[in-house]
Amino acid sequence: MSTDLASSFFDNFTWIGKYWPMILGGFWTTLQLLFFSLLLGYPLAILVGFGRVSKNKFIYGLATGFVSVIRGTPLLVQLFILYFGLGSLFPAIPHIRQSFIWPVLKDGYYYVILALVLSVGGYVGEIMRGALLSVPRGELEAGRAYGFHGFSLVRRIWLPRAMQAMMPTFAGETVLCLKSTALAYLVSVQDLLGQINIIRSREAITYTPLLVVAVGYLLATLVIEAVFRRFEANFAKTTRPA
Amino acid sequence: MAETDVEAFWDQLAAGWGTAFLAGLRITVELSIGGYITGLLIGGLVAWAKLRGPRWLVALANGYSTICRAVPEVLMILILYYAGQQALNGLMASIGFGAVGIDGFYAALMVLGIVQGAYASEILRGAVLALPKGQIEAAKAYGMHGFVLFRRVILPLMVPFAFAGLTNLWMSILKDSALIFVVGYKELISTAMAAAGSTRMYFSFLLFCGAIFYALTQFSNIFIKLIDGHIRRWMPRLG
Amino acid sequence: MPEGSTQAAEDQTPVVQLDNIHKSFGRLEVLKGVSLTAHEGDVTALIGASGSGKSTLLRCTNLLEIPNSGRILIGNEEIRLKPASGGTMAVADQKQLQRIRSRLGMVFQSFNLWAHRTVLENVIEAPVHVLGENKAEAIEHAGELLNKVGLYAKKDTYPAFLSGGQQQRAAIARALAIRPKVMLFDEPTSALDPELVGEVLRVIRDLAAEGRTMIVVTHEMAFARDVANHVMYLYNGNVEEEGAPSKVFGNPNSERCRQFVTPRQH
Amino acid sequence: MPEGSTQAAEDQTPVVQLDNIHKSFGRLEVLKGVSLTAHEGDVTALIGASGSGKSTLLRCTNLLEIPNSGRILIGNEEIRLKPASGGTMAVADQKQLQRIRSRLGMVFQSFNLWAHRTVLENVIEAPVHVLGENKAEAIEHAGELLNKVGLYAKKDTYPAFLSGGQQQRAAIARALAIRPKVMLFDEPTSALDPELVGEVLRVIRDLAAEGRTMIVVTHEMAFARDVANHVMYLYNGNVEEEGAPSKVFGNPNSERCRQFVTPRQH
Amino acid sequence: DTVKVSVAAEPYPPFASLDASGKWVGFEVDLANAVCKAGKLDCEIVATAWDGIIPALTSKKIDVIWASMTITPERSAQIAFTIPYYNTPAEFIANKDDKFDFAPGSLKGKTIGVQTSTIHAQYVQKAYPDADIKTYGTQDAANADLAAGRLDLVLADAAALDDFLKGKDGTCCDVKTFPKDPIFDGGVGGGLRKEDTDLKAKLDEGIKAIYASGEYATIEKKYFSYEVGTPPK
Ligand SMILES: Nc1ncnc2c1ncn2[C@@H]1O[C@H](COP(=O)(O)OP(=O)(O)OP(=O)(O)O)[C@@H](O)[C@H]1O
Ligand SMILES: Nc1ncnc2c1ncn2[C@@H]1O[C@H](COP(=O)(O)OP(=O)(O)OP(=O)(O)O)[C@@H](O)[C@H]1O
Ligand SMILES: [Mg+2]
Ligand SMILES: [Mg+2]
Repeated sequence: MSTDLASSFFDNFTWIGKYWPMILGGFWTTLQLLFFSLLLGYPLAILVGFGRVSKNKFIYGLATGFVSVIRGTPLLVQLFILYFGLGSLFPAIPHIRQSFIWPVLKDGYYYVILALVLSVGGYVGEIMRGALLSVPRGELEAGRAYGFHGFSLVRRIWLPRAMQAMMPTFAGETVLCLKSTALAYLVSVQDLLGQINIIRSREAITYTPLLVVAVGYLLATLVIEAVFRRFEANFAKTTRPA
Repeated sequence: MAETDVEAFWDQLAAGWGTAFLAGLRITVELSIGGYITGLLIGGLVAWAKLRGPRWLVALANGYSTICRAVPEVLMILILYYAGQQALNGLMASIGFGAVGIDGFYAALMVLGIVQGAYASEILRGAVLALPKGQIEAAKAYGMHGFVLFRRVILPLMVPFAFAGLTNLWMSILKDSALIFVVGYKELISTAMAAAGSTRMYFSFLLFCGAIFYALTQFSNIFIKLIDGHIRRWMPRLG
Repeated sequence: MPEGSTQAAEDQTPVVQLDNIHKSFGRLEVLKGVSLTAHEGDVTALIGASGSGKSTLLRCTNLLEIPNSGRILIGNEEIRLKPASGGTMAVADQKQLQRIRSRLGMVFQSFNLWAHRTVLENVIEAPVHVLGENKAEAIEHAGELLNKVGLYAKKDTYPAFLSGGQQQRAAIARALAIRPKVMLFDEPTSALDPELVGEVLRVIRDLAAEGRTMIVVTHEMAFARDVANHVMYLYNGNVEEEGAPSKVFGNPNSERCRQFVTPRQH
Repeated sequence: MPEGSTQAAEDQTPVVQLDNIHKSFGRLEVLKGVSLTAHEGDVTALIGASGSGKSTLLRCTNLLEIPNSGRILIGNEEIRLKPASGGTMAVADQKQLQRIRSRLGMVFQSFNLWAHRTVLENVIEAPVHVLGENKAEAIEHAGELLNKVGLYAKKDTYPAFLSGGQQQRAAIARALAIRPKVMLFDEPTSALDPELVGEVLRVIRDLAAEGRTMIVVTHEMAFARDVANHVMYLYNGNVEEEGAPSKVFGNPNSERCRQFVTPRQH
Repeated sequence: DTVKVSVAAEPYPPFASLDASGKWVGFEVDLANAVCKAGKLDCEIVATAWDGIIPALTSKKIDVIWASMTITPERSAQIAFTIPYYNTPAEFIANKDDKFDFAPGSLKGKTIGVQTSTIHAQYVQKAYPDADIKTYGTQDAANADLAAGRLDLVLADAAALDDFLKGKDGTCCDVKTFPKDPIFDGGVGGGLRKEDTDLKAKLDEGIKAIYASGEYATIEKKYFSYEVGTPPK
């Protein structure tokens, strides 16, 4: 019985020989999506976080509305609205198909990145808010008392201090983003999971292709965690163990 | 034309898709709550293991959260539900009993709980690391320890640090509950996709689905705001 | 101490001038119209019971608390305030405030060192990033200051690893690093042993000699008597007694003040 | 103060006994073999320069810092320690430690009030949740203590909204609330004005009269001289001088100690 | 006992889709019922997510996959298939004004849309490696992108394109003829566990029977205006 299970579980791995270029291509796409989403998403998150603690009513309202929509609706719905909704408005613009931005506007790839950037902005932005509020008031006051204000207060004291507090959640949010890239196949961008799903249904095998996905994601996760561990260790040296 | 679209959409809802959405809503909510609570319990234990456990347990806990965060949920549910079922079938057959079914709902709940637990453990661990050390020392100095120390001092102090991360988790489990589709249950998103596919009214049904989720999270937000205000009552407002 | 200096200085423009400051927290009225004038080189001691509003007054001076009413002048310049909702006020010109603040050194009662920076980094932070000083020079200056407060050996330590007195000394070095025109001290010696108290008071006296103006909240009556040339006794949000130390300590009008400043046998 | 009490008490078993305590942080050796014995009703003052290890010694007493070597006895009971990795030690019996700790009241140098509880809640926390006292009684007792330190009016305030002195008084009330056998004070009067210093010292003296044992880190030489019956001068991780106040202040063997305790003219 | 015949839970009209009351309807559903009746099988129609459909089969949660699964050599290595129960031609559709050269290796730079994991996707990748191939999760998404001008061509099942071309969005486009390839001859069959040879025999019987009785033609007419099945030899 156990051999039976094992054999059906590890259907077989022979398909890898045939498909490895597809798999690597998909993985590369996944990594690209992740990279650009983070590159633009984290800065957006910082802005959103500060917007959420802003005393300016307009900025606060804007940030709050943004966070509430992004966190309040499924990423899938957001992606569809961007791609099929927003995206289908463009072809109506005259001459746009001949213009140089058409390749960008018609490519699902950029819509996935846009959706993920907004998503990271919303979710991490809200964590940012909590971290900003947890910075001891006295240290901010000391900053103000010495003439830090506005951007300099943020850059030198408030932000680095808040970043420390949210350090341990970064890795998790980044991995969440990694897994969210898997929605890309819906708008015809073939990421790792997309390619694997093609293989799975073409070969009628279930588990081993998914194991390959798991290994791919695991490798990426290990790298992500290792990177953030280093940041965290840097942070740990400023505090005493309890 | 837009009018007829809207009318057609309402006709579809009235024709039965409305009921389907209600059923989907119920599954989404039940599964999310169940998975979230399971996740918090697992996350709490694992966070504790990471912070206080012996070295081997720390390694184990780290391995758990790395793997469970990295592996796609769909693989876990396939393994737990189908491969697990297969193993169980074999086992029952070998000891001479008939097949026993694994319930898809609880399998999905477990998978969500296990994945959420991995994220929650990191959030909770981070919150503990950010605690003001002096106040914990004070509690220890007065003889507090173990659960009392945790409940009376550590927990209330760490909640402000963990809160945003934990509400994020709640928001995402509401949507991740779509996972249960693989084992034959239709929650909100898969109901919307089914309705969209069957009626070809993609946009209307997806927007409708988005609206329901939005209502759901706004409803959650009422509670989140209340709790947030309560846990921040002892912090002076930023000047 | 030259007690006459207060007289002599009357003619010059005051460096710090607080005029009829009122401040409430919710329904609790903490300051009920306090005025204070300090000229160049003046050392003003604020004394009074716990909770009498000393820290609040000091914090109003650099607008960490915004008074409900009253005027604040630093140098010759009035900090522009504008009315805000609910009977409060708000800063009208942030630029002006920053410029003024960057020359007011403050030592907090609870130190408030930046936990994410080492002692040295705490000290050079404002000079380099607010005043735009050259980093190498700032480090050199910081080294001198840390030597002065006896903390050079701990310069690469994070605040969480310092003893109470060490934190306080780091906070003092940080305040001195911006070469402030006016120093605001909130109990600068509370965590220090007598030897260090002596050190710090000597620093303060040197600063006074250099013409720096200082406002010091203190519980050290000996300090108030010996170093300050002006003493204010706050009681319940009002100035109950003020004047030269000889008067406040030797011959106060207020019975309450007399009781407060009379040395007690422990 | 009955200086002879130290002598008389020699026959009884000591309440606190620290034996050859060593403590290092990394490569920094902070305590280099310190011993301390206190009998019932003894008030021991720890004095010494900033960074000399006073707080660390106090924190070793209730095992907030675990010494690298040495023995700690409270009452007649030795706190069981076991060797741990890297030449350090670990607590062997957590139960025992909790039991002992719950009768050691500690006032921290930085107060460490629980930020999420009001003043009153801070005070009743340990009695109710560690000692299992009845809540109503605990509240009554807390009320008395808060009256004693003059903080009853602030009983429903959260710590972040208190002045420095108010926080310190709340911390003292919290320590007293567990009716401790031994009180450990880390600079209990640093943030207080002279009037309150007097109050607090009176409280400490009353406690001593009730037979409570106290160890007090202090910078107030007057206090050490008048209230303590035993003074220890720490220098660089060693006990440089100890004995009755009359000896340490009047006729110390160590030149360094003499310099430290000699009142300076500010 | 009852045979669990599973369609894919993702709707694929007109083959299988969910009606508002939650019932599965469509060509394949009608066909399954007819085949079971003819094969004297007591069947129950269930739906399983495509992601889990093969594991569901191997773990015995279902007995037959009846989900427009094309018979291919690769799949036949894993599971057994009934004889084909339908086989629709593949068609390219594109903008009415556009003209194409469909010789193998051509279509360079053209953007072609296909549905993920179909025989069509496989074909374009092999036949037109220089084309820009986009794969979509659903056929509707590919069609929508053709209408929106993001695609030059769509290759799919004629049956699945029919609805689109008749609808208002499909007015832009028409069918382009291209040389037929034997790869499309496999047809669609029911998937089974390899050991269930009895069941396979009964289902094959049933399929043959409804072709013979004319019932197949009746059902076909209900959904299509042309033939989708070739009677078995
Ligand atoms: N957790 C720690 N890690 C590293 N070094 C520490 C730690 N705690 C204290 N120290 C160092 O140990 C020395 C003694 O500290 P301690 O707090 O005992 O001094 P203290 O005598 O109480 O001084 P003060 O009067 O300034 O409070 C100091 O040099 C301090 O920097
Ligand atoms: N942010 C605040 N919100 C509410 N009340 C406050 C706040 N800050 C201070 N208070 C109250 O204002 C009063 C004056 O506080 P302040 O800190 O000025 O006293 P202080 O004279 O410095 O006392 P101490 O000598 O104890 O430091 C106190 O009763 C305090 O509780
Ligand atoms: Mg104060
Ligand atoms: Mg100390």
